[in-house]
Amino acid sequence: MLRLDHVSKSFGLGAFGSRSFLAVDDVSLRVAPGEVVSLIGESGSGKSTIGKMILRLLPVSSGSITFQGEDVSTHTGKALKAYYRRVQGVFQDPFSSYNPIFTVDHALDLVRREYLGDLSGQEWRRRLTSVLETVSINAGEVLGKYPHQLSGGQLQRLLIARALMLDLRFLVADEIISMLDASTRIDVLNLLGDLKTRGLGILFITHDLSLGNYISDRTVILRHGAVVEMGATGLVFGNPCHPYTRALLSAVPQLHARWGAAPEQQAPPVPGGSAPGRQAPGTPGATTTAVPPAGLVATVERSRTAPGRRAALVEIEDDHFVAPTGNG
Amino acid sequence: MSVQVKDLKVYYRTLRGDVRALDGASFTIADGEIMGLAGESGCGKSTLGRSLIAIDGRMRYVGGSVSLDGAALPLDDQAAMARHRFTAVSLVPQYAMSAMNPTRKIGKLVTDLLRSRGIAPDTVLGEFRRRLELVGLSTDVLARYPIELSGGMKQRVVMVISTLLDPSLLVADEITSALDVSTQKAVAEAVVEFRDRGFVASTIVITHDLSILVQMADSIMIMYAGKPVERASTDAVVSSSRHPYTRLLLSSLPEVGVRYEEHRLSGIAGRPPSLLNPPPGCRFRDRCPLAFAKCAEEPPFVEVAPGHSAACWKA
Amino acid sequence: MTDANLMTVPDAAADPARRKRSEALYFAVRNPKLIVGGTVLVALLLLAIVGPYLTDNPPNDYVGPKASPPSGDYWFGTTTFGQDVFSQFVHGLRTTFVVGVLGGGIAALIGMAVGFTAGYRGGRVDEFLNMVTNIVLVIPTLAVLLVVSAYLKARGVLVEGLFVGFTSWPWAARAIRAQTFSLTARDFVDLARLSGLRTRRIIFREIAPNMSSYLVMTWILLFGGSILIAATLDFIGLGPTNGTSLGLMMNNAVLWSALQLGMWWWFIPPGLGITAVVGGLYIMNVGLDEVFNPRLREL
Amino acid sequence: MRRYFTRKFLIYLLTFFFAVSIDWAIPRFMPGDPVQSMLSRAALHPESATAMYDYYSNSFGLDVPIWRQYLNFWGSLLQGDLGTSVWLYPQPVSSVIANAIPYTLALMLPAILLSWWAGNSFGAFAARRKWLDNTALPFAYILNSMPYMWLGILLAWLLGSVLDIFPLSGGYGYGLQPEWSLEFIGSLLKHWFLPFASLFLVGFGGWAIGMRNLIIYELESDYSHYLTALGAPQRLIRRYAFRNAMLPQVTGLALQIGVIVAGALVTEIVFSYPGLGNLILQAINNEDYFLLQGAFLFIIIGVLIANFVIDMVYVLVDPRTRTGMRGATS
Repeated sequence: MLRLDHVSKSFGLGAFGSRSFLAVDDVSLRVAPGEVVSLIGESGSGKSTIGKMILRLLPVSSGSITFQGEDVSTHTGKALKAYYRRVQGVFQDPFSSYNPIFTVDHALDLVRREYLGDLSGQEWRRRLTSVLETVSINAGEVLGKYPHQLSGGQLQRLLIARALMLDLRFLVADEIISMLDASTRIDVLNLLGDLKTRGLGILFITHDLSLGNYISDRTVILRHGAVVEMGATGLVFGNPCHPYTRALLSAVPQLHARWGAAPEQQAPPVPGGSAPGRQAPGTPGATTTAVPPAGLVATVERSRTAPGRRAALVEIEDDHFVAPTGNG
Repeated sequence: MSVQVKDLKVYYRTLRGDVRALDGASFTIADGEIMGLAGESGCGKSTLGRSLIAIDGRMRYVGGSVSLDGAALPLDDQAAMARHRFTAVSLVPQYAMSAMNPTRKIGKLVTDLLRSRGIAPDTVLGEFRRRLELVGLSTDVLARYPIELSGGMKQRVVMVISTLLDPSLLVADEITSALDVSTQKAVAEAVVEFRDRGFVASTIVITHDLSILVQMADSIMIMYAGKPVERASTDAVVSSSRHPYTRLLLSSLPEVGVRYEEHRLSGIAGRPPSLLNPPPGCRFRDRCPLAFAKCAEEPPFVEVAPGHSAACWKA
Repeated sequence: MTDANLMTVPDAAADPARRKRSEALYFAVRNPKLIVGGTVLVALLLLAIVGPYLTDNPPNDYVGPKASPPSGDYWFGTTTFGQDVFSQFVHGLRTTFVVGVLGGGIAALIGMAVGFTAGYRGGRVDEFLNMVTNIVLVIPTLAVLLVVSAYLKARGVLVEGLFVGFTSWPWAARAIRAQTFSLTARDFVDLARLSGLRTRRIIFREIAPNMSSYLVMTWILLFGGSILIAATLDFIGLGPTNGTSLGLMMNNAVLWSALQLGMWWWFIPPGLGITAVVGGLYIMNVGLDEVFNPRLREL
Repeated sequence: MRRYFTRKFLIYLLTFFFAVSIDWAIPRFMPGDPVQSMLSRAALHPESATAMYDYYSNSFGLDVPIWRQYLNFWGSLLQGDLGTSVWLYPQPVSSVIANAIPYTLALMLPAILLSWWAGNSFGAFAARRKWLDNTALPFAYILNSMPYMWLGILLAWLLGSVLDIFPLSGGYGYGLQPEWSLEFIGSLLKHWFLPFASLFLVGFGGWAIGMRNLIIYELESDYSHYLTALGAPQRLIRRYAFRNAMLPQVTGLALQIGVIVAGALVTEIVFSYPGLGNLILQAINNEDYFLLQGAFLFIIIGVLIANFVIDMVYVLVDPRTRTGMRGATS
């Protein structure tokens, strides 16, 4: 249903874009209806940039994004609006996703005015009630409130409800639970799982491997803007082949196992904390990928031998692709 | 018994009255112990951490005591408290990314700081360099501005600065939550290493991430709505917790290997009560599956097994 | 994620809108700066409106004895030529308000247009507008004003207000750009785009209302600034050619040696009037800043 | 870093070009004919007036097509030739201005720099000190709201006219000739003081207020909190806050320079101080547009140089621009 073919994104830097920085490097992936694909990467890996390109919040530098057979990477005006009827996004920070001066109803009202103006008040309310039920929201507790009066979990659910008011086919969920409390995040995650059974395609962007593992059918591991490993979630997590994937997995904190005790311990050669330009997922810089920090640029440019001319992924077993080592 | 906290209460002043962010916490931390402090947003864990360092104008010290190696900390006298900071109690703040003056080189910053505390910089700078190398940083960072360092690097520099004078108590507030997994690991391991090498005596690690605590903490204290609800060794908390809140919290965490299709986890319904005017009795009552009539009375925080305390009638 | 949200999050009981508004109001009515500044301003505004009706003397006519100090007949005395200083003062005060509102208003409009566009669009548009802003900022506006105002032999208050407005917007544009830039990075702007909203709507309905207090404060500063610039122009003889203004009064006072003659009633009122209006505005602005900006509040 | 310089340089170049073009337009597009008005004052015979007209038009370079005039203007400008004054004919504009410049600079430079330094120091000291905040800062607000010329008038009236401590007008005493004598220098200083003081005071108020607010923000910043958490004394925290708050104040100086210059010009007028401001007033009154043009050219160049210097200083004092992480003010 949604395909990315050789999508790249470069940002202009320097005076009048004299230099450029490759944030996403020749990424191809597809998401089928009723499938959750998780896009996992650390900050600066380009995962949010991919999400923004799919949502057309950022233009694509090269490559194409196809949704239900039509190339949407150049849509504007009416066509873009029609695209948004079917494809929507939810972002990391629930408090920043709402305009703080309006009640949360404003987010729904926008959708109504732009897309559902012909619905009568009664129809609208009927639809709203059923959608709110889907996302397990008690209308009375939430509607009419200001964002700061609600919990992050409620706000994220409401945003999903907002998307569901449209004829949603595909959802980009960009770190949607990383700012939520442990006690509520799993419920929002489960909600995504429920949506997929209704035939929705979901791109679940996260830096948290255990969350990606929990919810997704297929997994894409991203590093420095390029795919290092992808395939069925069970295969990627059960039989990680790329050293980067292994290193990531070994660094994931587990509840019932300590790092030292983990068998994968012999492979911790991740450049540790010294990877420069790394930014906190919560800081504004990480979500506004507009201008990447300069430190990042330097290393990324160094680490890339020939941008855009990277060797193809190797299929090592059915539905399990790995980038040749030394490539990322 | 290195750190002893007794019935500590610190409220926030707001227009509508005091928010009882920390409403009576009592616990002890042994020398060389790393205690993890976890809970949802607004449970009071950061307030607890902050009040051990500096109670600012928005906070109000209400009661309770903290003693460090047997001597009481003057929590309500900020001037007197300043003498204990850095040397006896120290902080690795959650804002480590912006904790250093952006217009001062790191070396200069440390020298200024030491001088201002009446410590000749030469006596500790050698140790400072050694510790930087210990956490994998080159001593070049001394000649750099904070903006030239990555997030993980800044986090570690701040850690080294904060522990430079070998404090008896270190409060590490959400030091890993802003970092990527691999950086997270490096920082967490550094905390343990600092303890092992005796740079810090007792450590409090505040985080909302229980699984990172499992990696580094000797014991864990869980807080809920301004009060501690359970305190035990890390293993005991993870494998044999007594408080229903802890159990629900643990069961809501997905781990690598747990899949939605095979094993559906669930969260805790409801929200914590408002701390502006908290209801009497057990504060978890409304969300607790085990609640019964007695929960209208406040359960005491008592030892339910050796080294294991909980505040629940059914514990 | 931390206790920082604590004061706002766990309270479902209080009425939403009322609480936020009442908080601003609570601090507003308790803010001495806001009250003092506002009172001074309102009093002068009233004087500017009512004043001209309190006197029958046209401001520029030679109506009374020459150079007489304040008296029952001529409250603020008369000029060397026997003009009524009080009449000049209240009419000048009117001019001052008109120039301030107009100049401040136009500067605010241009500043907003440039600032919003540059901040929201970013990229090349931003770079271009930035360059224009920097150029206007550095060009000594006096030179431009001189050319233009001398070009029009007959100049009125309106024209002066326009000129002042057209040259004093750059700093406001910069400030608004920075604010817009930070708001544009917020997710609700992206969500508005995903809701199919057009750029203009996003700017005016989503972004601008969020910085309304900031815009009001910017306008107040531009208001005060315009008054001062206009006074400067008046003083070197580039002000309105018809009518009177406080700057012109000072100009005449200096020109006709009021200083040497000790005619303090001629030059004290106009300067005091300007200082009071601008001072009232500035102090009010600080008050507003403290109301909207919790960090500046005294605890 | 290089990007910062390239961009700045480009902007200054463009600004210079625009400003000079506007400046060129002053005599050309002014209502009235400067040559005519000069001749009319000389009251000549009609026929000799025509001859004179042609002569002067030629000598002012007004008898060629407008685009030629524009190019000629740039040409002579680059040679330092600013034409001839109409008011003080036949003195060259450049020498008339050269006589006035030292006075203006002597007034403006110390006033700008000292008020900036003193205002910032005071503002930093007053921030978060309640008694000062409530007593001194209101005065700062009032000072900052005063029109430059009015403060000048007030000072002149009180200290000059009423108390008779300082002279009311001029650059030096009547009957003195410019020379290097103690008497002359003393007179210079006496005449200099009041205009300087009025410029200084208005600026002082503005900087003090700005600094006070900036310091409050800095004291609330994370690095200040961290220093507090490490038990650093207020002294160090305030010192850091002051250093960081100075950076926006440097930029603020650049933003303000145009306003300050205009203020200095009107202050000169109040005190009949023989600087550029008075020259401009005379030029306007005598319709001497070439003199006006020349005076403005100097102001334009002065403001541009000042801005450029401030930009460079900013690069020196803010490490963030040097490391190239931010475009800073550009």
